[in-house]
Amino acid sequence: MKHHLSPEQISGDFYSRRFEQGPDEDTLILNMGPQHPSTHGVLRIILALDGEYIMRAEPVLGYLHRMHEAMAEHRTYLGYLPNMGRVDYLHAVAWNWAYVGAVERLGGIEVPRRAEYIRVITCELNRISSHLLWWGAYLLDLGAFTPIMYAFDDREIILDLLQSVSGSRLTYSFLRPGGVAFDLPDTFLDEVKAFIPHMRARLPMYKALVTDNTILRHRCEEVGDLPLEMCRRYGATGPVVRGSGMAYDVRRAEPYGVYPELEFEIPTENSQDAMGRYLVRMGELEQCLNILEQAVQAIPEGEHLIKGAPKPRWKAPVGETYFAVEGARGKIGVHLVSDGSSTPYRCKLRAPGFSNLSLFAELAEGTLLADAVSILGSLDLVIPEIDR
Amino acid sequence: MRKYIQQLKDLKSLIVGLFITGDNLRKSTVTVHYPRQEVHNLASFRGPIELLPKPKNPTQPRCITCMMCVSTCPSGCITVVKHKAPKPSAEEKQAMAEAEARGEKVAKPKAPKTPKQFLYDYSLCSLCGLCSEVCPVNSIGFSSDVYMVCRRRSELKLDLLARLKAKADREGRTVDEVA
Amino acid sequence: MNDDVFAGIPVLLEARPDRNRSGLLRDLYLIPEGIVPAVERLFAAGYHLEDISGLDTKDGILVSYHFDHFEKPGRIALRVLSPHDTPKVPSIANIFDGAQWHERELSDFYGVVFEGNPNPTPLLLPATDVTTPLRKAEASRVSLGDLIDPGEIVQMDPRFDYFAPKDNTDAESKEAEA
Amino acid sequence: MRIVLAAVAVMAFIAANGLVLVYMERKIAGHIQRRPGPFEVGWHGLLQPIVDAGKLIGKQLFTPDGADGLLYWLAPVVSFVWVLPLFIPIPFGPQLTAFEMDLGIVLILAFSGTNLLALCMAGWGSNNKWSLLGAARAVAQSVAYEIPLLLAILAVAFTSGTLDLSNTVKLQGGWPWQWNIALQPLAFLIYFICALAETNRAPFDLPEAESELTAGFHTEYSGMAFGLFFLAEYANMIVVCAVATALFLGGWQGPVFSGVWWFLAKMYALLFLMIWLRWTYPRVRFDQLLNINWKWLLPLSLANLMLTALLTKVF
Repeated sequence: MKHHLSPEQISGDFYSRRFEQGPDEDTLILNMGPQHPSTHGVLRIILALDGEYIMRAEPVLGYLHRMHEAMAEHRTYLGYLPNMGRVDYLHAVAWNWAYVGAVERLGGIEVPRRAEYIRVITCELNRISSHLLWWGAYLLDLGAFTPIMYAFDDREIILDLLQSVSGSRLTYSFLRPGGVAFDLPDTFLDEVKAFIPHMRARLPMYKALVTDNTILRHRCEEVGDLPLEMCRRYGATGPVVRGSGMAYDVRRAEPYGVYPELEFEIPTENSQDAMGRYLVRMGELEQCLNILEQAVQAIPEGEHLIKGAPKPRWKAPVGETYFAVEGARGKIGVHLVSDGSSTPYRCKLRAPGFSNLSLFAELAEGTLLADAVSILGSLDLVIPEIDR
Repeated sequence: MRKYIQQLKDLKSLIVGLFITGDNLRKSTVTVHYPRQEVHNLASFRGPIELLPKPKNPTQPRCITCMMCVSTCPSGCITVVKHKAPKPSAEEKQAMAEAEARGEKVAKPKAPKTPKQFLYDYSLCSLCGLCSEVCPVNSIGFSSDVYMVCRRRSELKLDLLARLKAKADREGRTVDEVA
Repeated sequence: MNDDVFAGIPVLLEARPDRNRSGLLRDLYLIPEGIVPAVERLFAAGYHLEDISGLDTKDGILVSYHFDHFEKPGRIALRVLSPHDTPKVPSIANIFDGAQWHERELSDFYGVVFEGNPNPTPLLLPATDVTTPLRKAEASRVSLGDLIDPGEIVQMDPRFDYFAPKDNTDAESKEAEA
Repeated sequence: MRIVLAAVAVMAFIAANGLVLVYMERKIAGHIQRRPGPFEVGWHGLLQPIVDAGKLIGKQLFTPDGADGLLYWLAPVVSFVWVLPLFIPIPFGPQLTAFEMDLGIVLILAFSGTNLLALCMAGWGSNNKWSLLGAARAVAQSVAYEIPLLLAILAVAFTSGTLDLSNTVKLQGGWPWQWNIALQPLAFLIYFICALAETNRAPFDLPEAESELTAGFHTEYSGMAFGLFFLAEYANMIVVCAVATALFLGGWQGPVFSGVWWFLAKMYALLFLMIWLRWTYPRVRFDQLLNINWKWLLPLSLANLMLTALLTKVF
C-alpha cells in the first residue's frame, strides 16, 4: 500500500495531538465530524476506538464560531436582537426572550400583559417545533427515516402560525424590550386553538410508531447513563437534567413572564438514560400544549408594546444583570453589563448546549460507536448555539 | 424466562409500527407541489424590505431621507443618497445677492426631501424590521417576495426606488390614475 | 442557610444586590487564591456551575462565576479581579468538570490563564489565533465601580475600594440620570 | 449456448429490476412519508431511475489517497459479478430456469457468501476508517446470519426431500395452504429475517449505517463503482426474495392458473415488505444484532430443524 501522506498529515492536527499513538497499536483514532451526519452540523469529535468501543472522546468546537458576544459590544441594544435568532435557530423565541428580558431588567422596563402572553404562546409553540425537529433528527440518527417527515408535517403548522405573527419562519426576532413588535393577527388565537387538539391527536401516533418501538427502546434504554451528580458537575440543564430525575425548570425556579400564572407539570424521568431524556421531551410536548391552552384562554386585550419602549438609540442605565429563561435545551442565560451608553458593554450568552455537550466526553467513554450517536442525539445539540 | 417472554411481547410494537406507516402510505400526500401549487400564506411573510409609495403617486416613496433607517440598521444594509440642493442659476444668484444686500432674509433653494438613491443589500439584511419601526413616515415595508433568486451576490444589492417604479408599472398604476 | 457556606474564606467584598435588577442573590469578590476553596464549598452545598463570564474593566479583568442550585434556586456570583498584564486565576475544572470548557472559552476571549486546567487548549478560536477578541481598547475601558452596582454592601476589605463611595458630584449626576 | 443466453438474460433482468426497484423504493418511501416521491422526470417520475443511472455513469471515478488500487476497484466488480450465478437455478416459471440442477439451493448458498468478500475488499482497500468499520461489521453480520438462514432452508429441504428448487416448487400446490410456508412458518420467518440481514437492509443495515459510519464500506466510492454496489444490493434482494418465493410461497404455482406472473407477484410482494420495513424501523445496534441471531434465531432454527427431522422420520 502506498502512502503519499507526510507523517504530519497522518498524525493529525493540533487538536488530535493528545491522541497520539500510544503503546497500544490496536487503537483506532477516528475523526467523527466536522462533516458527519449525526453530529448535527459541524461538531467534531476525536475518538479513540478499540474495535467499536470508545476509549476516549474529545469534542472539538469552534467550527461555527461567530463571536456573537463581541458583536454585542458593537451594536445598539435593539440592533443586537436579530443575532439572538441566529444563536439557536431552533428555539429563537427563547433566546429573544432571554436577551430582551435582560434588557428589560437592566432598564426597569414594564411589559404589558398582552405582550407577556404573546411571548408565552410563541415561545411554547417554538418549543414544540424545536422538540419536533429534535425528535425527527434523533430518529434519523437511530436509522429511522420516516418520523422526521411526520414531525415536519406538524412543525409546518407551527411555522405557519409563527410566520403569521413574526413574518419569518425560523430566525424570529420580533420580541422587543417592553413587549413584542407586532400584535397577533386576528385569526391567530383560533388557529392555535385548532392546532392544540390536532397535535394532541398526533402524539399517540408518535408514541405507537416510535416510543413504544422495541428497537428504539433497546437503542435508548440503559444507554448514556447520566447520574444527577454528573449533571451537576457539568452544569447540565433542561431535559438532560430532568431526564436524570431532577425537576429543574427555570420557568418554575426563577419565574419570569406570566409563567407563575400558568399551570403545568415538569416532566421528569428517573431512568437517567437516553430514553429518560427522550421521554422528558415527549412529555414536554404535552405540557407545552397545556400551557398553550391556558394562555390562549387567558390572553387579555391591550397594547402589545409599552409606550416609551426603547428606541434604537436607547441608552441603558449603568449596571449589570443576569436573566435566565428555559429554552428547549435548557437554561439560557444572558449576562448583560452596561456602562450607560447605547451599546452593551458586555453581553455573555450562556448556551445550555455548551454545558450539555461538555459532559459527552465522560458519558461516551466505554460505549459503542452506535451508542455514542444515540447519546449525542439525546443531548439535543444545536452547534451554532454551542459555538455562538 | 420472563425477560424472553417480554421480548416476544415487545415484537407486537413492530407490527403496530408497520400498520402506522402502512396507513400513511394509503393516505394522500400532504406536500405542496411547488410549480403546480403554491402555499397559501405568502401574504404574512416578511421578506426583503420595499419602499411604500405615496398615496397619490405610486412611483414616489414616502421617504423624507431622515436617515433614521440607515443609522438604525444593525447590519448596515441600507444606503440612502440625498438630492443635492439645486444650484441657483446666475440670475437667481444675483437676485439673492441683491436681496441680501437689502437686508432681507434669503431663502436658499432647498434640496428635495425625496431620496436620490435608496440602495439595499439584501445579502446583509437579517429582516429584523427595525428600519420599518423607526421610519417616521412609514415608508419602509416588507415585501412578501419569497421567490427571489439570484446567481451572484451582487444581484442582491437592490435599488429600491427602481423596484418601486417597476412594481407600479407591473400593477399598471400611474400617477394620473390614482389622482 | 447560605451564611455558613463561605465562612472562613477571605472575602474582598460581599454584596447583596437587588435581585430583581441583577438576578443575583449573593455577590462575592474574592482573591484569586480564595476561589478554589469557595467553589469547593459550593460544590459540597449542591450548587451547579452556570457559566463563567469575563469583563474587561479599567481595573483589570473581572472573572465572574455564576452558580445556581437545582432545588434552592438563587444565583451566587463569585468574582475574581485579575490584572491585565498577567491575568492568572486558579482553575476550578477539577471541582466542576464543566468549568473546563468555560475556562478555555475565557482564555480564548480574554487571555486569562487558568492555572491547573487539565486541557488548556483553545476551545472556540483556532489554535493559531493569539488575539483576545473581547479585550477592549485601553481608551474604552470603564472602571469597575462605573459598571456594576453592588447594591447593599455586607462587608468590604479596605484594600478593595472600587465600590467605595466617591465624591458627591458623581453620585449626584447619577441621580440626575435616573 | 444456454449458459451465455442465460447470462445475458440474467444481466438484463438484474438491470431492469434494479431500475424498477429504485423507482419502487423511492415511491414507497415517498408515500409512506406523505410526499409524492420522484415526480418530475417522466410521468409520475417514471424515468427517474434511468436519469439516476445516467448520472452515476457520468460521474468521475475517484481513487482515494493511499487506497489499494487493485482491491479497491475489484470490490464492486466482484460484488456484482458474483451475484449473477445466484440467478442460474432460480425457477421463475415451469420452463423458465436458466439451468436446472439438482443442487440449486447449495449453489445459491455457496455463492451468496461471496458478496461478503467484496464488502471486505472494499472496506480494506478504501484506506478509510469508516469503510473498515463497515467491512468489519459486514463480516460479523454475514457470518452470523448465514447459519440460521441455512438451517431454515434445510428444514424445507427435509420436508420436500430435494435440493432442487424446481422440484421444491413442483411439490407445492397452487393454494396458500399447499405452500411450504403453511408447513414451515417459523422457517420462513427466520429465513426472512436472515435475508434482511444478509442483504444489509434496514433494520439490519449496519455495514452502511450512514448516521454512524457515514456510508460504511462504500464511503469512498463514486459513480458507477458505487452504482455496482447498489445494483448488487438490489440483485441480492431479488435473489433472496426469489428463493423465498420458490421455497416457501409455491413459486410459479398459484390459485386458478400458474405461471411466471405468480412468481413475480410473490417476489415483488416480499420486496415491498422489505422496503416497507426499511422505512418504518430504526436501526438495531451491533451487539443487539448479534444477540438476535445467537440467542433467538439460531436456537429457534435448530429446534425447528430437529422437529422437522423428527416429524419427517415419523411420518
